Amino acid sequence: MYVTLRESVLDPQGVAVKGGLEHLGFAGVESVRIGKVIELQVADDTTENMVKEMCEKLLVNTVIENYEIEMGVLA
Amino acid sequence: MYVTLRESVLDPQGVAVKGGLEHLGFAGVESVRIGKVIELQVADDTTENMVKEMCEKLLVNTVIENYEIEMGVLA
Amino acid sequence: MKFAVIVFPGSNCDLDMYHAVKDVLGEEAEYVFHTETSLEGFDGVLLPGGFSYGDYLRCGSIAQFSPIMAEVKRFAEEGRPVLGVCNGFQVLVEAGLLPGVLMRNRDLKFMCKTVDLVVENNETMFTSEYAAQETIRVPIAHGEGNYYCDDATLAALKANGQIAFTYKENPNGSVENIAGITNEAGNVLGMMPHPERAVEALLGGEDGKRLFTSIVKWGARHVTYN
Amino acid sequence: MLLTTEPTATQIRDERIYATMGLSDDEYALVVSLLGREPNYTEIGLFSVMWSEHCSYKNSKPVLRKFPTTGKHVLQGPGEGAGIVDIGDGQAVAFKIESHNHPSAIEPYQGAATGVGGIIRDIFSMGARPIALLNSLRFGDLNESRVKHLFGHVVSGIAGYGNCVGIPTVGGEVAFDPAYSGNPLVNAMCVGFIRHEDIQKGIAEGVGNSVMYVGATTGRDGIHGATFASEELGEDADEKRPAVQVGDPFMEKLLIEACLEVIKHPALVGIQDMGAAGLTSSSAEMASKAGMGIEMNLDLVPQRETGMTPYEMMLSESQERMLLVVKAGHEDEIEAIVTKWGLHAVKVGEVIEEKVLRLVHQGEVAAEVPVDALAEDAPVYHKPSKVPAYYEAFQAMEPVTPVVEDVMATWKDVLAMPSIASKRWVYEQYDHMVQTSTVVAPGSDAAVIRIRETEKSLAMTTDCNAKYVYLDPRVGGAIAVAEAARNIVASGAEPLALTDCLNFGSPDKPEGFWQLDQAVEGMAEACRTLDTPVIGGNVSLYNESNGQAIYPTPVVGMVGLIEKPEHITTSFAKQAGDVVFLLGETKAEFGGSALQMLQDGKVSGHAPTLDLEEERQTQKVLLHAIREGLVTAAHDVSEGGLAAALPELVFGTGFGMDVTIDTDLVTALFSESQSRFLVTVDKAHAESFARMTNGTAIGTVTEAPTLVVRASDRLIEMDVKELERVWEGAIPCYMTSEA
Ligand SMILES: Nc1ncnc2c1ncn2[C@@H]1O[C@H](COP(=O)(O)OP(=O)(O)O)[C@@H](O)[C@H]1O
Ligand SMILES: [Mg+2]
Repeated sequence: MYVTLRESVLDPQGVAVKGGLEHLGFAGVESVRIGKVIELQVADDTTENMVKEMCEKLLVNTVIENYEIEMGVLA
Repeated sequence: MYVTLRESVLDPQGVAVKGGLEHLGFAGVESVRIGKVIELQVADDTTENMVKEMCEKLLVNTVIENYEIEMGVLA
Repeated sequence: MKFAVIVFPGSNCDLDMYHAVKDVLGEEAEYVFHTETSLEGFDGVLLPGGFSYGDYLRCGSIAQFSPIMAEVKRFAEEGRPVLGVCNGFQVLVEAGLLPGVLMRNRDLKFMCKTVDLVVENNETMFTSEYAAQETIRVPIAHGEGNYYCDDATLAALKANGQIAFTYKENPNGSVENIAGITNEAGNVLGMMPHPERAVEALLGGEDGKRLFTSIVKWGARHVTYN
Repeated sequence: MLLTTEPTATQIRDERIYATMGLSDDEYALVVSLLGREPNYTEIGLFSVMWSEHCSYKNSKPVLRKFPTTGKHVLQGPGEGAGIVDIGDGQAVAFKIESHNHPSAIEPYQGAATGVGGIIRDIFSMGARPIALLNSLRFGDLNESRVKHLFGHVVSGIAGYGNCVGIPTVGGEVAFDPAYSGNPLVNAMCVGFIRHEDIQKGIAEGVGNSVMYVGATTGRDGIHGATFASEELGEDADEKRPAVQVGDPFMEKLLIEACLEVIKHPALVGIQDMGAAGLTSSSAEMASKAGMGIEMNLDLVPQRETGMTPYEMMLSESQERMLLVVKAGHEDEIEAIVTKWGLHAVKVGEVIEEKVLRLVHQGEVAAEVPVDALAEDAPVYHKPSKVPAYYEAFQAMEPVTPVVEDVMATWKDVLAMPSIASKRWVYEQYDHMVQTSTVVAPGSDAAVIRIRETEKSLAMTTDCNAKYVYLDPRVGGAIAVAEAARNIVASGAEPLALTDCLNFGSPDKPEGFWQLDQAVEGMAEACRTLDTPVIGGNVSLYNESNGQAIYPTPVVGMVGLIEKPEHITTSFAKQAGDVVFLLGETKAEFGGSALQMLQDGKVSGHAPTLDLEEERQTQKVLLHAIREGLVTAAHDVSEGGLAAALPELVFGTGFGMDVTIDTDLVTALFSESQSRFLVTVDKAHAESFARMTNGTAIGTVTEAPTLVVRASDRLIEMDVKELERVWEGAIPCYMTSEA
């Protein structure tokens, strides 16, 4: 699941990283935003709705964050 | 770009979040690992190699983290 | 007055809060473990600072599901005093008892020092012992105290006098220098600075003491002992 | 990773696999004779970690015997997790310092964080509640971006861990010198408070008693950490390194609370943390101390990864784990306490009569080794020693007084040197107030922590000027102890005892061993004269990179007792009109000085001289004056001489100073002569103070924020605010250019 900061919210970490990259001599970086990847290994019978609920209740703070769920079966 | 902790490295965050989900009554969560998504908007002439260099030099702590780069063109 | 000091796994200012209320103010205080489900018999609730659940994921996010939090919500809805300091503030925000969110400090560093605060609203149950616009010195110690809310919320906070304290010099990037806010009803206060660290001259100042005496005074008028 | 891929006993012998684990041919032969057979892979692994320098002190033991370790206050000397000193009324203080140099060089944030975690466990495993943290740090030249990275991440690692567990980080020191460029030093110290009756030992007594495991699960991290810490950092350090340990301060916080509660339970027999060499050292040492053995079933060890071998489990250095010995039949009571804190206590074995460590894995005995062979019988080496050529050359040098063209500019340059500049950038990242007992926060000479419900408080500091130790290990070693004591005394405390962290290069080089031996000799002399026994410490050798050793850096952590709150003294001027006194004699001593570094970019010549008897006398008199209530501020004169100490007295206070100097100005300002203090005294007491101490009144504290220096041939006036900007701004300025 990918959790990213909403666009209207200032991302101090992203700003600092951008500065760091510039300092290192990487020009051309227009913006940096930092979010989270949360990898859950869940029981087979877990539905996307259940994961959604986990997001809304705990994993994501919807005041500042958006999220996207990607489900797959482990090899 | 996706930055995740190497497998042998302890992820205390993931462990705590797993506990939190259990508290909430979500059984069936077998493991939680938390990583970062870093979204860079870069100039058109930025090559994957340049991004790789940014990762190795600043964005990723290769001692404990792995990373994966995904490049695309903004809509 | 009898205060409950809530102890989450990872709380670490619980002892300081207890000491301030019990030993310095001479009020009653008891630790209430996060697994408890009742606040029966208490007149005020204090959520201390620290790193509940390691502050993993987001600070304060996991603590909101502790069994005691349902009771804290009930307590707050009844209009009784709830004070969250530092991590306590973060828990209140995550639990939806206060609006907004606390993000990482502007320069991404944990910061521990004593700062000047301005009392923006001295008509709350937490601030009545201060003068309006008084400047007080209170320590801060946090890595994620950068208060953020959207414009509509900010307008509401202002309109309702919910901004209790602001920083004289913004240490962390908070919108409008916000250091502490109350809920609309005025009985829930969350603040990043640590008033419980400023209650003894030996440790550098007593400006935080009047926050607690304000609550006690309010309690004397509103709490009925049985 | 699989059992089947493990080398056999024969392969270990023939292919000298033990050598890759850091054991010599002779050591391997000794193992074989102790066992009476060839060891298998797990067994040789146990020996390799237990016989590493880090665990066995095989190279440093003969040297460490020089330290005085007993005294009227000492309740527990070296040998346990931490030493303990009596502070009266049935109360005591436990403290210890430890290094985490190599891990911090590889992964500065986690290396420093886990260093803090480890030293905290040493304290609470004694039964003491941790009340303060300190540290001592060394990095290369702060102009280098790699150094900035290391420094920045080490500081945030210390902060990240200490802040989260809720123990205030109240003091320390940081110095920068190219000598540490490839090998930074990260030493962490923890101080704990304990009542006499709660003192615990790491001991496994009572046949049939249960061995219980509490805390984090075991993973493959840090395997061979102890061995790694005992080797020099080569070019291949990156490949060789064990999986990096990640600290979990939240787990540690729960562990502290659980263990301090368990300790009150009568069923607890012994407790020890799983530090270096993890499960191996904790079990072998506890059994050895009790004259018992331990049998463990490794299948019961909580594991984080699948398919772990006995070798991996025993050598893992996963953090935040404790080993308990519990009276048989009471396991449930212990488990109940631990569960309350969200942890588990798992029975993994038993105390047995036979003095062996027996490890059972999947129904088979995976290893069986006499505990004493592991814990006691490591070889002890008396290394050859040789006076280094550099030392002889330095000793032959004539002392010179440097020429300073522009005193004002040089003065500012000294204040801007990162080793001398304000460390606010560092300590503002540490929560130094949590537990609300910090009376004197970082910034003064020593930190002061009150003991609740008593009149008492504790002063604590870490110190070492390694440049002096390099120039002359014996004198420099003594100075490290004396300087720590000076900081303690200046705070109004009587020094109680010390802990030390001996950071040195390779003892295999005779010149390196000589440094170690001489430094300890000097420290021991100072300890005897100043009555500060050594109650514990840590040795970190092989601090070299690419064959280049660091300066010998024996860091001293000292704790002192302040009897009454009114004796607590800081290094900041309190009121205009106070008389400024200088105690001690100033000679032309510039070897190893800040001025020399500034001008030459390296050190040379003689270390400053130290007369221990005079040191003792000066400290005694100052402490007496403080207790008599004559002193408003006291500050020791250390690195940078008066050029640093004078302005530090007024920085942050808004005051200025007007002083008169009637000797050579350069010497007066920049010499680093020892045994000196700056003291401010209310004018009403100036005469009695002068009589009592033989100090020289050199000036007064002024209302105007100007530093006025009247020398025989000139007048210097400097704006204190401007000096302060230089001093405060230096480190932030280096660090913002990193981001
Ligand atoms: N790494 C550190 N952590 C915490 N405090 C520090 C650190 N380094 C320096 N300090 C604090 O800064 C002040 C000045 O340090 P230092 O110059 O080493 O003092 P001194 O020379 O008196 O020993 C002290 O109060 C010290 O505790
Ligand atoms: Mg000092």
